[in-house]
Amino acid sequence: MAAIFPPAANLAAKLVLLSLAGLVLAGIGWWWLFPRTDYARHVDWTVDQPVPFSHQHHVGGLGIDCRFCHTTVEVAGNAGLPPTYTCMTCHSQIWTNAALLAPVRRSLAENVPIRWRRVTDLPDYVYFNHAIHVAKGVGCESCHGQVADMPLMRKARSMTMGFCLDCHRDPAPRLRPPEAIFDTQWHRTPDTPSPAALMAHYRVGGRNLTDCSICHR
Amino acid sequence: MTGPTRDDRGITRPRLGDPVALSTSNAAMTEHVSAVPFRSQPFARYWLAVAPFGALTAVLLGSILYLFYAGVGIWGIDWPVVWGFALINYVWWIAIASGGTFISALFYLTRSEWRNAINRIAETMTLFGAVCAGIYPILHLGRPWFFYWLFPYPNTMDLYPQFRSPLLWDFFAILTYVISSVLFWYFGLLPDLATMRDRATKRGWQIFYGALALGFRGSSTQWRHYHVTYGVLAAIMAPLVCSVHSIVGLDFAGAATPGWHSTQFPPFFIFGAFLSGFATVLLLVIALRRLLRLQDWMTGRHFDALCKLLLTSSLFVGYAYTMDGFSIFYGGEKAEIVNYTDRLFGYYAPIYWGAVLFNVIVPQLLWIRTIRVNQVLVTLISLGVIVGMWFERYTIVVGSLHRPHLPSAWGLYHGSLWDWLTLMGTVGLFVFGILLAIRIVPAMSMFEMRDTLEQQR
Amino acid sequence: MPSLKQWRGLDALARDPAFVARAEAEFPMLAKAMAAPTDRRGVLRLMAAGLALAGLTGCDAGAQDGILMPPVRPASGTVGTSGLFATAHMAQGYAEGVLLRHAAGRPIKVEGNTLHPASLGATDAIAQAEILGFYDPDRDITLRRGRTAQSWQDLVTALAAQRARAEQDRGAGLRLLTGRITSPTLARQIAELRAAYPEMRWHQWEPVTRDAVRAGALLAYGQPVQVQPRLDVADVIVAFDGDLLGSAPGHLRFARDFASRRNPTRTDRMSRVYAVEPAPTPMGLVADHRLIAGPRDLARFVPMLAGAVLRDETASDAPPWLAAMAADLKGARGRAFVHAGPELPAEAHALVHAMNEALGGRGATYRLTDPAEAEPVALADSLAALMADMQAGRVHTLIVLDSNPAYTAPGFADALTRVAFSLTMAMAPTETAGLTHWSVPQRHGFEDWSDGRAFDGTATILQPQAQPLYDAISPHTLLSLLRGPAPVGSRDAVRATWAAAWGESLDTRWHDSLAAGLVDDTAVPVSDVRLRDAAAQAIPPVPDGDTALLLRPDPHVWDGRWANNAWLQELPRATTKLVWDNPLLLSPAGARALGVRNGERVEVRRGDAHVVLPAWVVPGQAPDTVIATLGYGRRDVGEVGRDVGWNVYPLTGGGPVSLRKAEGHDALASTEHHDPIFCDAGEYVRHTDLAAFEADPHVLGHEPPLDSLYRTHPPGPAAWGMSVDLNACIGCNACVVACMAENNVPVVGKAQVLHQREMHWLRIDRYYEGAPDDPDIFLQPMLCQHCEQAPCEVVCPVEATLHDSEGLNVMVYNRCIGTRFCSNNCPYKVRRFNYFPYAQDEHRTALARNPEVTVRARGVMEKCTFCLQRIAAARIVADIENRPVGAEEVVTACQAACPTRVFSFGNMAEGGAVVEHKKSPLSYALLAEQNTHPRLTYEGVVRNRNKDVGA
Amino acid sequence: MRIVVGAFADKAAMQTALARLREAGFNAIETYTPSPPGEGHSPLPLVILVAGLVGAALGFWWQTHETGQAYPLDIGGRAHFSWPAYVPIAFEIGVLFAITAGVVGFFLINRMPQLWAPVDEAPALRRATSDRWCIAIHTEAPDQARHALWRFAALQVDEVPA
Repeated sequence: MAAIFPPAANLAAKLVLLSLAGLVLAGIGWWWLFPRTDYARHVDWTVDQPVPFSHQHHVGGLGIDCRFCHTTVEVAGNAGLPPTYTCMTCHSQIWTNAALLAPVRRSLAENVPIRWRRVTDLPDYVYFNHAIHVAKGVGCESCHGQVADMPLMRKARSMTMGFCLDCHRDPAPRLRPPEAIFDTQWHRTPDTPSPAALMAHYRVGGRNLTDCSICHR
Repeated sequence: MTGPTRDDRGITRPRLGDPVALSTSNAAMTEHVSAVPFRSQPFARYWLAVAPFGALTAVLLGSILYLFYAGVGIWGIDWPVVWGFALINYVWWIAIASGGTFISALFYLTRSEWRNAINRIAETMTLFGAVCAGIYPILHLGRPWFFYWLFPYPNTMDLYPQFRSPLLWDFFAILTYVISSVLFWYFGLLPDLATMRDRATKRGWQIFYGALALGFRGSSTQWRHYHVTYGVLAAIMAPLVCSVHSIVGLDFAGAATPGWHSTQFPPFFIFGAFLSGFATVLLLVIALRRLLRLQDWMTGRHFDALCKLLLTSSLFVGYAYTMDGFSIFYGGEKAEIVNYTDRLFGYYAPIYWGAVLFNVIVPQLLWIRTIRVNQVLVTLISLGVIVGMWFERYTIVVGSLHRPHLPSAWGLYHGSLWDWLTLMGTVGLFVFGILLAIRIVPAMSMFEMRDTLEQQR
Repeated sequence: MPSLKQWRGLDALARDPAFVARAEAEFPMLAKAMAAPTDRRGVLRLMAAGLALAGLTGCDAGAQDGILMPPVRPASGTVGTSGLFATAHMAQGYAEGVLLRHAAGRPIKVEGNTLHPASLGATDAIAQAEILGFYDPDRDITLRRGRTAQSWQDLVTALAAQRARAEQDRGAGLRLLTGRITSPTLARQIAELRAAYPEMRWHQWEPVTRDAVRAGALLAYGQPVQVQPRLDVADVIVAFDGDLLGSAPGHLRFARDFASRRNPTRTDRMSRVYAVEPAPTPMGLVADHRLIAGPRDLARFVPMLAGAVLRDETASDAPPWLAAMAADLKGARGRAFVHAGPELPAEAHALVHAMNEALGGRGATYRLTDPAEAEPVALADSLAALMADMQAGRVHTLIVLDSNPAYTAPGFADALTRVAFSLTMAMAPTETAGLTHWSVPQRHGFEDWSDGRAFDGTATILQPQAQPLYDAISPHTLLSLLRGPAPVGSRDAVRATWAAAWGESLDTRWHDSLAAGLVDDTAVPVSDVRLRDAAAQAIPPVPDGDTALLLRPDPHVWDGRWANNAWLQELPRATTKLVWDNPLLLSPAGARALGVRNGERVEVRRGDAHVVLPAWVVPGQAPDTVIATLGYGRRDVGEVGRDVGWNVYPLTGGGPVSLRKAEGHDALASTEHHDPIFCDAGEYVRHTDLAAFEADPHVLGHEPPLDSLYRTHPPGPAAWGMSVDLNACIGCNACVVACMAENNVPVVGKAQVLHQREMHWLRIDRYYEGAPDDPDIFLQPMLCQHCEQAPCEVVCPVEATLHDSEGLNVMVYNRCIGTRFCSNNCPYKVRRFNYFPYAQDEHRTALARNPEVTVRARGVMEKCTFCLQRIAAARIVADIENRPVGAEEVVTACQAACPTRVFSFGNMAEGGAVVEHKKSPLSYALLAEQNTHPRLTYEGVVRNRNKDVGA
Repeated sequence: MRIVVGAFADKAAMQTALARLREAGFNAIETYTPSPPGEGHSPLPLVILVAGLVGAALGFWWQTHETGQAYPLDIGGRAHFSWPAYVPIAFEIGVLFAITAGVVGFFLINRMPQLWAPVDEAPALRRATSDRWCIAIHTEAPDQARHALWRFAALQVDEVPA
């Protein structure tokens, strides 16, 4: 009547226990890390639109200012998108028969809006306001990335709550001079006013920006 | 010392003055106890007993799925009584579970000799009681799929739970309590698993018990560490269960609601845990003693000891009720007095007086020695206590909530069909779990029993 | 599936595929708006039956239906910001000026128009709920003849035939039935029709006729005349069953003037109000002396008082208080005002006119003007004449415009069978539209051009706020089709009317009156008619029979016109707190006599009509009076109003009334979930007498401020606080509906209210004090107190509710997991829970929501946030302009809607009205001993008692 | 190297045999008994204590960090550092660490899981967990050990390779 288990059982038992412990730790690790990966946040995912509009060409190449199309960025909560009428100001003159622009022409003809798809999106319960950010020295590039060299719009930032909180806790280093707000190529140079000077200029800091009532209601 | 008196069907009736163990041979005890799991039917008509409770467990599963699908609205809770059966059952189950830990940990420290026969049943009861209690904090959430926000894991929102909330203390208390109970139960089981491994004949059982025993073979070094560690673990489990049940009490005492706002809730809940724990252990001991023929080792001595403890804890609870009334009138706050008088004479008064009757008055019968060993009466008293404790939790939760400060917000509450189905479901889960456990795990701690038998000789 | 039978089963129907298919056929617009989101989510929920799947639905990003911009930029303003556009809300034919706030190009909220004389910036509950009526999916009714749908061309040809017939017999067979008309354009079009067809008759009918008021004026002055009281001037006011603060035309303005004299700290001389009435009315709730008198007693008391005031007679069987009241009136000569409600007989009105003239009030406490209606006529006689013609077969063509006589007038239905061509124009399904040959959908007031005059005659031009939601036409177009072949658009009709009045300055004045929301100097002139001496000798008839049955319109559903409005159906009535039903209201003594408890059925029999409906006990109602509420029991209405309550219109008309206890019981939903409690209300609504107040101003607010263990003061740049003046609250519920409209608060339906799960963020608590038969009644608006040491925040395990640095108790809906401990720990019980996905199951399209406020999901707690969306908008504007938020810059929805300025809210860091009101000696914090340091404080009630009067 | 295993009927017999074996000079002796042979000391209580204290300290620090530095929020006007509220959770985490350390420590110190040991091959050991009290002697001269055990009334003696 030999022993119940073979000698190899020792190693097997240790392996099983270690793998169990490893599995649990891996699970916790995945649950903690995966949501903050770029993959999970769809960062750098290009969203296909009804019309492949190229910012690189229009902003980088032609130098059109953001506010030409996104008209309400300085006065309203949403930045707004251009009505088809704005596109057709030029495209009624040039590329008038391009197959690529057929949806634009059809939209104006049939008075049916173009269904653009959102790229940098926040959940519905977050009430982001463009006007106050632009007024307080936050540039478009801070959240939308280098739009000037994006052939097709892609999501540049993770847009997690942590991303917003990092800036709301310490806005100074992320501010930029008023003239550089809409310049996506801007970066800080030695003669750029110091963060403290910018904070004073924009008079930021009178309010606790990490209150929940700032973004949620 | 009178020998074991068996009546015609070989069932030993508990007698006053019984020794801790009637038959004192090690081998017979080990043979009898370890044989139970190997039999396909631990007792006659075993599967017939398991079937109804299995069905109730299925009912529980069904009502949980429907709850997640339709929302908490299917229960009877409304406004202002936003807590109902979920909290009543949660406190009721955790009290039953805590009672088990008192017996297996507290009375190990006091070296009570009658403890070794019933501590395995008590710990198994703790396990399944904690499971039944543990599901309720998640079920009663409005959005149960976000329960993990209670855990302080570093998330993308940079948000952590709010540590001043009694509910969060509750989350950690239950988490710790379930893990500790499982570890303490498993740790106490190691030597018996080794025995089962060695006595198993079929290869399947050998591998199963062998794997679980993790190579315990009773060597002196193993025993040396085991004995010390078990003692220290028991020494930690006793204050742990007191803290867990105090925190459950703080769930209510931490609020400013009239009726909850009193500092005596933590000890009051621990008295409640004593009472419902001993009552449930008594019920299980009476049942399993008869079904698994363990009369030789669960004798009148155990009945006597447990009934005395039941009596003392019911006196504790009685004291707590009077202190409840006294502190409210002594405090003199108008809303509290209105709430309390309504509890005594209002809509839910019968439930309050039912609680007082079953928890305090009926157990006084146990002063009479002969009743303490009369199995039928002890069963009835224990059942009464269990139902009485449920009534008490009903008055604490619903009785206080339906009379808030402002009369404009007064309202009533009635349990809905789904409340009762979930409650019956958890009772089914509890008994179904215990019936399965005695099928796998020896119902009595053999190695501790050997010490007791040795002292008995 | 849970028994969500809130809308008579709509919810279960909405998910049932057969219903969606049928909806497509019958209501194309509704199916599209309702089916898409519910269907997808409905399928997801069915699929997500398991625990795991329930988790997944929680985190899907939700179908993104993309960003849509109008192809051509809209002319007015940017799409992003919200603008205010003026129009008017038509109630009983009179206009109340309102401004509509727009978001993303569509109207979402009704606000008062400060310039309009009938509004002064306030609105009532019905005006606030009108936005839900505008988006009501049941308005999508098709133009049909009998059961078959028709095209507009069919209507034009059918009307052409009727026009030809009318031209031959000079309109002998043509009858036009409308509601009360004040619209100058409709008046002009009807006058042109009468000119063209002299034999045509124009009848007007409103179930709440107010004929007694007109008859009283005829008796007193020989011609119909309108009384416009100035309650801010009157020192002593006597109201016999008065509805000045309730539903009389112009009640908002009267309430504002009335309240200005009720708070002793804000007026140098507090007014004294006597209310003599059979049942609690808004005037009675705030009166200093509320004296109970049934209709028989009123008919005796008015001549007694007249005798005492006019001829110093003292009647033998006068009640104890009458002499003191007469003395008080005579003592305040030139500053006294007596008012008689519309239900009193004409002779009583004549006597009241005589008293007012004798007391020298004319020109001081009230003005007499010509009536504002286009053609003031006795409505009951007008309808009787029409029905007589119909029975006699003299009517060939009947046009019913914006009236529902088949439901409100017994006997009209069978009279209708004798009419060859009958047509009804209505905004939503009505009983009359069901019976007439033609049913023509009418455009809603917010999507069409029209005009109307307020109670004092001031005209308002109604401009459309949005493109018409459903396929419908305007009443002006219909009348133009009767006049000529070419349909005239509503805008052209209205411009034609005002072009005649303004001549060449049409465009400028048109634009100015649209912007201001009123046409200046169009008020009716003061009339200089003299009182006839017959008025003083009038003897009001004393009704016989021991029990008097009063048929009163419901304060919110009115005569049944708004039965399909969910907000109004679920609005707790001021005293009974009933929702969704109209039981028979009995006095405690009456109920004891019948041996009836709340909800037990009673059979009311008058003549051959009998109705069986449950009873409800109302403390403070006259013992011999029984009140049945009109406006319920409608069959042919939208999905919301069908089969709600019991139709008591058959009981109209004379004849003795008999009551009998019937067997059976009905479950009646009330937001007061227990029998009325007669406790010492003083602890919650602190009240005292003017004499005690003058002796010691701090008699009410006498607690010293509690010191605190913790750092108490939130350090933010603003400090939001509110003060509620309990002297001014008349229980009109406008604030409750305004809060529901502004914050997307869902309606839960009768079944869930019976289950005690209503969702109102703001409730008006009503406390009784004294004996059940004649209690003192106190009202207290109860909303989140925004405590600085909030008990709810300490117990939330996930920080879903916490304090921001500006003193607001913030509720973060997306963080809440629904443990509900916060509701347990709130001593004020102001938190509400979404037991079911109420917002999603509501009978309402997503268009009708306020986009600035999160729509809460199932399992989330919600509460008043002091209109955080308005605070955030003001904060952003102020931050951009680098200045602190002004003291009065933010106005909460309840504060804006309240006619009597009960709520004053603001940034206390910058001073403003809130700081003054909080310093008032009457100011106190509710349940202060809970040490919660609430940011909302109340001003206690002061009653100006007359020591000679007993009660 | 051989292992000689002797099984005795009860505890007393085993203990007398042990004493005499030690007198006879055998030292590498291990006993296998169905219940704890006697008291003994072990470092595990110290491990448990340390683990408990570390757990409690970690719990307390973690809560202080999260409410104080990570995301300071104004909860009901209470102070950011509300230490009385941290005590229950700190205690719970301490207990959790202690009990886990105790059980895991026991397995580590006994180098379990050791499902097989050379001594398992002896058939006598199969009853060591039920009613036999066994003594195992590691010796180079197995027959001397075998004779000694027989002499001290062992019921059954087996020999297995080490």
